Amino acid sequence: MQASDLLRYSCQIALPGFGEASQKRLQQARVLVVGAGGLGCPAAQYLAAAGIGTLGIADFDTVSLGNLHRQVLFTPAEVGQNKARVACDKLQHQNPGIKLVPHELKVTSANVLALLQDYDVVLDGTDNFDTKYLLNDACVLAGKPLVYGAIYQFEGQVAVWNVPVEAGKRSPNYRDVFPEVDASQVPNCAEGGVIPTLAGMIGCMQANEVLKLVTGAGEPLVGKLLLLDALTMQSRIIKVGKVSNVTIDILPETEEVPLISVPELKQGIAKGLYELVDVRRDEERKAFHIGGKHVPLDRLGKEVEQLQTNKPLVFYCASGKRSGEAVKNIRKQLPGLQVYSLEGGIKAWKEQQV
Amino acid sequence: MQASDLLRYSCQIALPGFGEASQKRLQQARVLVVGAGGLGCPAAQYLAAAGIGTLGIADFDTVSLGNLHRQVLFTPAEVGQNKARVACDKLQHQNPGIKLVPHELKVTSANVLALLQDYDVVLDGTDNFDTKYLLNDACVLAGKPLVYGAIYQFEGQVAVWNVPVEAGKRSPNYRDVFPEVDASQVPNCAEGGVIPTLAGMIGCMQANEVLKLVTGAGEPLVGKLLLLDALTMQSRIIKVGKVSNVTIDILPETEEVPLISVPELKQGIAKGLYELVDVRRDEERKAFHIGGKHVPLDRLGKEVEQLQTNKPLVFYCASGKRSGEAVKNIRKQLPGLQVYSLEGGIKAWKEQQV
Amino acid sequence: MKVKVLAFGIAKDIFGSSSTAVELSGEATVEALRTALEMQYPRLKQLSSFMIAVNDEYAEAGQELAPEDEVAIIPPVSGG
Amino acid sequence: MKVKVLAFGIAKDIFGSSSTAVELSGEATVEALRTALEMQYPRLKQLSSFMIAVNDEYAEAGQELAPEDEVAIIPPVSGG
Repeated sequence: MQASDLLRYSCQIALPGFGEASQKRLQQARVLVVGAGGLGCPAAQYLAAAGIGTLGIADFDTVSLGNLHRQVLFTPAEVGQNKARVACDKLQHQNPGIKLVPHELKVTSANVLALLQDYDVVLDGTDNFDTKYLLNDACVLAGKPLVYGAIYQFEGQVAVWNVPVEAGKRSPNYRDVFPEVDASQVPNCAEGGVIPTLAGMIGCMQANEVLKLVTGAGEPLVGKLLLLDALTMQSRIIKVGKVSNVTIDILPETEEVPLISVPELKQGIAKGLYELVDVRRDEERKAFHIGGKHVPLDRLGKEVEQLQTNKPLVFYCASGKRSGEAVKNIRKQLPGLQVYSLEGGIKAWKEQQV
Repeated sequence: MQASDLLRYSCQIALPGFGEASQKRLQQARVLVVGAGGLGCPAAQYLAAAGIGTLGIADFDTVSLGNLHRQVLFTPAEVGQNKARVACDKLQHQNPGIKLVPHELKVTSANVLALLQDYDVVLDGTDNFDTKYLLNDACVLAGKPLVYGAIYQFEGQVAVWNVPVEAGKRSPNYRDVFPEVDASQVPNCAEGGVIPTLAGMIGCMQANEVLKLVTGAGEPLVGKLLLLDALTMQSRIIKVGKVSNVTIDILPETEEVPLISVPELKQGIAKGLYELVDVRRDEERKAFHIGGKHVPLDRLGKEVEQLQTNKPLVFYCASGKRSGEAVKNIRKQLPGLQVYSLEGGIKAWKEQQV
Repeated sequence: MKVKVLAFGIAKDIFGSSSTAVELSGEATVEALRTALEMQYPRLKQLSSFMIAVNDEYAEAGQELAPEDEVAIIPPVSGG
Repeated sequence: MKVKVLAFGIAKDIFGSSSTAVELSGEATVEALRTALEMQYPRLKQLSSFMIAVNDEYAEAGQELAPEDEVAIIPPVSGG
């Protein structure tokens, strides 16, 4: 190990049971962070600082003002730039001694296995169920450990999935705990809010689990699920089990949701081309809306008839998440309709006015 | 509130019980972070991101390579620059809408009360007992809440001290739990090491307690001490009591330790001016030393006689912390001697060779 | 048997509080509790899955509940 | 009475393990435990102060210990 590295990492090399051997393991490790959001930002920061030799960051999305309260790697001057690229640029300055690999892509069933190939450990910094399940199933198929994290309002979850435990067996994964989810029933951060410091805590806990997995230190949260409440700081660790009991053979198909951008929609509205549908909750509708019908996402199934129309439908919500779910739902129920989701939702609509 | 602020903070304004009123409280709050180190970096990052209106950062120290594994705001290009200034510059880019105030000073008994005057809440990001007690006592005298944090190896502590609880009474403070400490008996991070992700977790928890104190959300760790073990992620919250039972009337005198810089020492050694004393542990001595006698700090009291000499003594250790304690100790026992502590210790010695 | 359950995440919103109580008239298994909860709170069923933990351990459907057990309802969370 | 104590921070180094056991021959108070620990581990005394928590609560010197109590030794920590 170089003298400058010995110095840079001296305060962790000094840890009991760590030493130069552990630092070398970090240097040789290849870790992929999927999602450079509220969890991915702090996680990637600490993985870079600790000297993970190859750190990949995957994100197709761009920096957005409304996420800066918890995505601490970004500044307002970078709004609109790709998050994976900006994050890699910054972290390369923070630690010039490691290799940073930006992946400016949306993780799909078509590309996820190829993406995982070059990495040993995967960190889940995603913000939606589709990608969480996709990543989980891909890690199971590829045999890679997945360090999971998720947050909502004041509560967070952390776990380490899919670690080899005994002859041919692997520790539980996401589907052992939550076999499947109707995403339209669970609010995301844009709707329900999230306290930024919780994102920081959970992201750091995920990076911490990666360091433990790579160096063999401590007891990673394998077969366990940690729950943390930032309001009281009470946490508990749920024992999930020793081995996984689910079988995963194929990846879930990633469904492409047809999107419409704010400028496109504005032009279309001027020409009377679209029928708008607001899928937000009553309070959100009352506070501000951009017209059209109002059918909250959780009532969409029951009120599907009133959406019959000759024009293409454009669903909108706060961030584009619920309207995406609405599009998937409607395509199943009314396959003939032309449907779009407003990209970035009301937030993007407002941001492009500011 | 401006439209751009509503958007920037929308994901936390959406939290139950938060709203614009809480955001306004954050905007009006004045928070001082003392120490831009392993705890201060993440804490300041999240306080800035969440929109604390006035954020002061006090640190006299400069960016050092050996701390970059956990001080995530800094890059190797900034080694040698003042940490408070660099941190404020960066965070100002992260959030141009808040006021950042760098305090490039060492907090002492002479300046601490004036420093606290302009702030409502203080966050303890310091890395030594002298400053921890000084800050604690100053917060008690000035009547300001103090969000305490401390880390060592894989274990961290968080608490909120000195909050008004009932008529004229305040919640416990640091001295209720640890009345006094012999600093020479407790290793610091440079000696014992620290896992960087623990610094991130504890720093984020401190920022989280500040947000709770300012907005009134949740139950801050008042009268409680949280212990966290990063190896197992087990945490426990110790109930300390309802009110403080200690009386604090005056500030502890800050003792100035005479320092000698690496270049000064090298010149002096060439001229035979100084007697060196290595106060590190046996293993550290064995691994590398720069000559002189070897008296580990915890044996200094017993072996004080063998230090009698005509030349000024220069104590050294890994980081300058233990040698500073040695100087204070020797000045009490042998008041006539001229004694110095090597600034930055062996680390600085090596850094200035690299 | 009356079972007290603690709520996490969205279950707090669904119960309208951080805990609730469920009366199990027949056998007191985890599955019976799940069914009773889904009857009482249809939104829980719509989630498709939520974890039931008993004394901080994942509980299988057939597990019997005792009156002193601490039962937690842990729904999935997707934010990041 | 034999008291089992859990170690935190530097107390782990001092005990050489994450827990230790202390035999209290006379009265089983927190103060007696402190004295016995300081006798057995002189480095603990040199710290000047460490907190004793019983069942996750700060314990006053006079508090009586029961055999089933969970006792934790929590020394100060200064890193940052």
